[in-house]
Amino acid sequence: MAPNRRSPAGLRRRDFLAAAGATLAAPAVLGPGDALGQGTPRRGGTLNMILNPEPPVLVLGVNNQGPTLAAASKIYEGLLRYDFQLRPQPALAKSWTVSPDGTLYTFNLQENVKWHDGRPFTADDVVFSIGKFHMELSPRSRAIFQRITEIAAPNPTTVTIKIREAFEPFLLMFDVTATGIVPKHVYDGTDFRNNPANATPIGTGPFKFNEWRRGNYIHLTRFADYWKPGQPYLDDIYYRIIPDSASRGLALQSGQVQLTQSNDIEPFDVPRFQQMPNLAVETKGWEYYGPLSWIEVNHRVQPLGDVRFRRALSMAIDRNFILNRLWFGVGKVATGAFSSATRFHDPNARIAGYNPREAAALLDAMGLRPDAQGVRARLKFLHLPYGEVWTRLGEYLRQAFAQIGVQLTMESVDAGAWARRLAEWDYELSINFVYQWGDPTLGVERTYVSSNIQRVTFTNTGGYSNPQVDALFERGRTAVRAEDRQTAFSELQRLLVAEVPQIWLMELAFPTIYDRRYKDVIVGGTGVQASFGDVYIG
Amino acid sequence: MSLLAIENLTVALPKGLDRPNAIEGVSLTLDKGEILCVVGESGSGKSITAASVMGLLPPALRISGGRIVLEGADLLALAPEQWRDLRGRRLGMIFQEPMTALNPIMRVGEQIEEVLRVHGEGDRRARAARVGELIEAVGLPDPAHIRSAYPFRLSGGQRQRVMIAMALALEPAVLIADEPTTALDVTTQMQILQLIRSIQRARGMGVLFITHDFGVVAEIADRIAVMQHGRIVETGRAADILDRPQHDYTKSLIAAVPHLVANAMATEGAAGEPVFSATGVRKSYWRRGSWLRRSTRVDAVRDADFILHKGETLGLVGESGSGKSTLARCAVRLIDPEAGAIVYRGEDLAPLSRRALRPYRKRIQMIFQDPFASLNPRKKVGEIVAEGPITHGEGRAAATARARDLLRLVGLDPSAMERYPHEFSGGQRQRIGIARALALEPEILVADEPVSALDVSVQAQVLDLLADIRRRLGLTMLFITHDLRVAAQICDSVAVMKDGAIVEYGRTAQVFSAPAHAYTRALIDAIPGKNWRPPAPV
Amino acid sequence: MRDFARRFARNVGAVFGLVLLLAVLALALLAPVLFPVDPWQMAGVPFAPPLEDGFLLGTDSLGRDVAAGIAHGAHISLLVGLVSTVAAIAIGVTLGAVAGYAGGRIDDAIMRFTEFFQTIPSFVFAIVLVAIFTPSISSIIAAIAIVSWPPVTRVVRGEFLSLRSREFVQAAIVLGQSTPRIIFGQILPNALSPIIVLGSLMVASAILLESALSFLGLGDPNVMSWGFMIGAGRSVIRLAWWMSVFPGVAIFLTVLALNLVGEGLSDALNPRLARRRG
Amino acid sequence: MEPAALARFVFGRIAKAALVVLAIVVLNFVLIRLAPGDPASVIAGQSGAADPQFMEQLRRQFGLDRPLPEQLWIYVSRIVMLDLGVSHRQQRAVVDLLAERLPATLLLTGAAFVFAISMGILLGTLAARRVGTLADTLITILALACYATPLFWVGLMLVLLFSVLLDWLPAFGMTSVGANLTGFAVIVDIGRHLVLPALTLGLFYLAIYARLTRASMLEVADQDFVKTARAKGVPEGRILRAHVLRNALLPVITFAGIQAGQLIGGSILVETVFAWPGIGRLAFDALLARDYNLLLGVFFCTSVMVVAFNIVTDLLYALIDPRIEVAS
Repeated sequence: MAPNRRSPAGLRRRDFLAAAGATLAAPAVLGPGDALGQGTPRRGGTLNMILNPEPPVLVLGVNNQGPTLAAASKIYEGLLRYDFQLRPQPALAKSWTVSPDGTLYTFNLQENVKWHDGRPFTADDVVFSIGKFHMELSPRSRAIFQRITEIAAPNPTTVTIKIREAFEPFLLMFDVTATGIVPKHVYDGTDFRNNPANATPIGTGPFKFNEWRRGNYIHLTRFADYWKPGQPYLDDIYYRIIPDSASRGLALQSGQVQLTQSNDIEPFDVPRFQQMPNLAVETKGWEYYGPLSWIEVNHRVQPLGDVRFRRALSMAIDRNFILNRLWFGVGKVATGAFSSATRFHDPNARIAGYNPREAAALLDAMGLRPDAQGVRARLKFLHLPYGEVWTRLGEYLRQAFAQIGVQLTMESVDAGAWARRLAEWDYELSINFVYQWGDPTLGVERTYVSSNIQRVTFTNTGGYSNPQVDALFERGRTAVRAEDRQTAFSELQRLLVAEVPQIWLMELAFPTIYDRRYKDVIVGGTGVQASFGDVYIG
Repeated sequence: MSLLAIENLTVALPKGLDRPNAIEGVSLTLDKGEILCVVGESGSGKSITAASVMGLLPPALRISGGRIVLEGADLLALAPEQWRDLRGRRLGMIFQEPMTALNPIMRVGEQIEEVLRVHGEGDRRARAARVGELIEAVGLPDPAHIRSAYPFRLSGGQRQRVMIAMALALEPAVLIADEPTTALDVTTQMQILQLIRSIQRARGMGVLFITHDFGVVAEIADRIAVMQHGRIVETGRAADILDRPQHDYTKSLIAAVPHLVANAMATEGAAGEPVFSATGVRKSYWRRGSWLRRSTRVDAVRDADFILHKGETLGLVGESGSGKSTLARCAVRLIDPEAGAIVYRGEDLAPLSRRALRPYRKRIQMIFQDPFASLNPRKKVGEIVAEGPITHGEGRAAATARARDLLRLVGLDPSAMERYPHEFSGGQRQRIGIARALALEPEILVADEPVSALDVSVQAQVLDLLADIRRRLGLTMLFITHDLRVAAQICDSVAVMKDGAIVEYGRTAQVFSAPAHAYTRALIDAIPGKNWRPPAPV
Repeated sequence: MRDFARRFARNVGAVFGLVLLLAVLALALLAPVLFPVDPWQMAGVPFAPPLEDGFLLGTDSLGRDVAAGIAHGAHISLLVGLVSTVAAIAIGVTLGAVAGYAGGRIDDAIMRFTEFFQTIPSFVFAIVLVAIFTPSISSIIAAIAIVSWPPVTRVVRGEFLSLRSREFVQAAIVLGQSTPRIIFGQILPNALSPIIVLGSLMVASAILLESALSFLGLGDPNVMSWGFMIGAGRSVIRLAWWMSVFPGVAIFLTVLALNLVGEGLSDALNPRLARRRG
Repeated sequence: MEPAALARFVFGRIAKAALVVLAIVVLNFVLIRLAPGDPASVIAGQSGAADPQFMEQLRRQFGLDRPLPEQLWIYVSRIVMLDLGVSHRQQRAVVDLLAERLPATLLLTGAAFVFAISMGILLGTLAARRVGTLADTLITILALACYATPLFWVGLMLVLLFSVLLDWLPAFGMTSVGANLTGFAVIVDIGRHLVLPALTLGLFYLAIYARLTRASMLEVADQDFVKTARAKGVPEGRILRAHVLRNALLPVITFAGIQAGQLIGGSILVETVFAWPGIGRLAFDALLARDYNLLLGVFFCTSVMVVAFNIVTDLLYALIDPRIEVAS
């Protein structure tokens, strides 16, 4: 399933903040000092950050785009959060156990947790959120949670979940961004999408919703009855809506906002901010998402179905140029189908490097000779309409491919048309980038297995089909033990770098830039999409 | 001492024009209680003289010599502000074009009151009372209504009365009237002339009256100054100049004035067979209403009948809006009549389509009023004249050769063929228009006010030309004019139109000597200077 | 004609504009010679300031030559401006001529139609059209033409309405000329001056419109245009001012030139007005 | 104009305007439906995951599964009740969204318009009075320059100068967030944010109005009734005010009325550059998100604004120019 990709929101560019997540994991049990903090947390202060584009609504599940998550992760909480190695940490769940056969999960919940409206939080809320709310609203949750055979609340602080068969990555589904817990008393029995309460979200998180001036800002205030003693430290969080990237850079520079994330700041501006002594530029905090970008190849279009051609294209690309000139060194060159942050990534499986001469030789070998204009093949390239840097990337690729005699004609579309054309397989080449959700079964498999060739975005829209690949993903998915999964996935990665089913480009990293006076901002694998309960001004 | 003395006045023209000065060495005196008429053709400098006295010369013109003495003070030595104060107070002026001389968006009362206000006369109440008096004094009906009306509500004659009221508001010593009746119908003209005369008598003003019309001069002048090419060629008492002109130019001007003696040829012309007739012609317009207000129907022509006999000239006379032009245009089917028959040699043309009409176009041709608008400025004269025959299928060479002959016939040099209309004077253009009409060798000529835009001497030449051609080619003519003098001179019969209907129709001599209809009588009575018999040319 | 040239030449601004316009035209035509390398080619170091590394106007964020982009962009800007104007004038003249000559109900219907198009905010409308047809040179030209024709229709209709009742047209009717011949032979040549003047100004606005569309990301991704360059440069304006300043100056000068020429034409074709302008 | 005539006039204009607006709504509905992409696929894309069931749900929810004419009919009949539907993407009533954004746009365009028309008339008058002098030349050049410069570029240059280099004025947004200002300070704050966007949007129109005023003044100054006023001894200052200017402004007003729609179009660019939270920006975002209801709502709203503005202009014109009643 797919989860994610960017957020296409229909908007352009930086939307993807999407998933970002949880920085300091929820206010959970860890004290701030546990993670990175070096000083003593102090109460008070305001954090201004940017939200772009403006989210439609702040209720998780009703909308799961990046901007929604960035703000809602302060209002709601999940059962768990993840550290940089994607190991589960306590949040609303104080502790948990998994039965030896891997099919029964038991969560023990925190006590004395209150909703923002003063009602007590109980295990019933969790059962409702997982069993009904997210099952209905979220395709991503639905795909995983349909493995649940029984979910129950034996007492107000315990939840038990039984699944059909062992599923090792199951515990990666309980972060606030994946399965935020919502109040049963507000939603049960209503039309979730159109519930009037969606305008004033109620969660258990450290900050509660106060005011939303559309097109202007969203204001969250400290929740005084938060269950974790002393937290949160900040009094207010303001999310400023600033659609123009230059304006966002100015806002950060002038100190009007103290934190930017995701695509708020254009890559070319990052070096400038790196040089400002009062700002910290952090690229950690995306491990859970592991966004990987690639050239989306439609295998139905010749000669793209030919592995030699795909390899040639791949070798025509100077990924270091892309990294350094387009992303200004922020991020990493992709090595294969798995992001290096994703579990079971195998550093030994690597795609071939930049070598245009060999690329041309491959094409010669295929019999694709340059014509009078020096062109061997003509292909259409659908721009990814999410921002300038992607446009620049398209322009670079056109020049890079021109070197080996492959001529690209650019097609510029809006986000809606892009999504539709991908879903309808109506493209030749495009750019895509997809979140991996920390686990190949959750975030990688969907792009390559033949059972997921669907007319829906973010499935295997390219139409790549290889029984060997299908089998290896199957093995990785069903193995109970992590070591067994590693074996299957290592073999798989070696196979994929030879096949080049998609032409991987970059492991994206989105810099979180913030004022150094703010401490404990990024404390886990979900980055800024965390509760911020332990952020303080030092 | 004279009230106003112009001494040796010279006004320089901008460099590069055909003569250095607009007026040169002009000397005039105006005494209290007299009307001095300055007569001349267009370009003679009479209006420049008037504007000089008012200090209202166009910016490009400059007084380069002489003096203007008003009541002992040299105007040219005054500061602009002092001269301004004299305007309106000691010097009043009225203009030719009453339709544009009033501010369209200011109430009439305010415009009159403004004269008083800017010269600091009285308080508001006193001024309001004075405005009422003035409106009454110039013979406008319903003063309360008029003062709050906007100019567009008033007829031309009424507007000219408003102008007079304004000019008289402060009882100036000198009134300058620049062609004040030229744009008016004859009956209105007579009323305005009488008004000026009576006010002038009552208040003992000196009036400087600019006109080109010897009829008007005969009607109103005490003394006369004749101007030609920027100089005064003759001055003297009215009776002396009118009856015993000394200067050749004055003589030629007076000789060109049509005599009010019915056409000598009138009796013979009637003999021919009827070739063209109109019966029961009707045409109306819808005046568009505003929102929710009904449109109103205006009858332009009502049941008009006339018959043209071979070789006859029929005059259609009447004031503006009487429908004479509409009737003429119906006759040539420029306008489609609603009812009635237009019969040419037994064929009713009224129901014919434009295509079916084409053969008859050659037989019936038209001459237009405005020599500037009636020739296509983008075509050479040769083309314009040859166009008709070419349209009707004649070869280009033959048509061009004929055009050359025709130009010679109307008194133009054949070199005119290669020139554009704007290179010709008004009279020459009218000759071109005549040549164009003759090129098709028509039997019937409809002439719509062919001489009313021309200076009197040119007018005489064109009328002579028409008479000559008519005689030589045996043309039958429908001649539309508002000028009874012209009608008397050229027409065998006249039809008098009023409000769309022909109210009187008969032999010219009879209509003029014994008008049957009251309206005809009023028209004849209104002919300016009708009691003056210009001396026969020696 | 000689008169016209003399009057035009007397207008300093117009001559300046004409020279400028010819320079832009020359730049557009000579672009392949002056800058034989593809303007998309990443020829140098990114963000090289003007005059550095042999780049007259610097390079952009990918190391592409700004000067080359401007030279090649001149071609597109002029092309879009001219073609869309010609198309708009074709629509406008046709509708305006029919409305003005026919009068009555046809006139009413056409003018209602025109007013309707004038009521729609034209820039918003252009955006919708380009987005719907997906951005490409032809959809941009079509969109600009579609939002630009109403003023032409109004002007042409006005001219036809007044010329139709002029006596020389009536004379042509009386001579028996056919309607098409009267429209094209008699009236249209006399209505050309305002159309020419309007056309020169429309080219200017079309160039501005194209740049605005590109600025919003609705340009044709396959061609280098000035609007695209500013759009690409705006977010780095503090880092590389030359990227947006120079294309902006190019647009400014071209539009200015067209306006000056337009005014010069207007003055030269309407001497009466010219005098008034002092 | 008497009250009855005035009422008739206004009523007639409104009736006509309603038809125009309706036609615009239909046109836009049809046009936008021609566009590729539907909201369901966009939302599916945004949420990062989708399956056919999810898409189907969305389409049904938005009524996209019905025949097009039926969708149009439902939409139009709702609009008559001023129900503009629900924004797919924002999941809120379009009317509410518009109502939130409209004041910002009205403030921006209103400020720009007032600035443009007052300064434009002032400069145009000045130039016309001093025709041929240095002042005239300077104003003419300035107007021409403003006229020839792309709006968004001016915006960028102003930001560069006043925000980045001089740091005098805020570069974006409408208010300083988190400043907790009250009372008069709020107005000052908004005012400071308003300066640059209003200036940017206004300069172009200032140029137009200045040129128009100048030309119109020169034309009117040549007319007979001005000569009449001189002949009456009216001082030049009063001639200018009472006679020339009043008449010269008529075409300026007409043109300003026609231009209202362009102003709103221009505000899309300006709102983008300055992050001004108005409907121009809303429209652009809605378009890219294929948020049909919202986009149609914005169109409806802008059309109503333009038409309303035209009515006001006509009315104003009718009040100033007494001839209008007859002409109509």
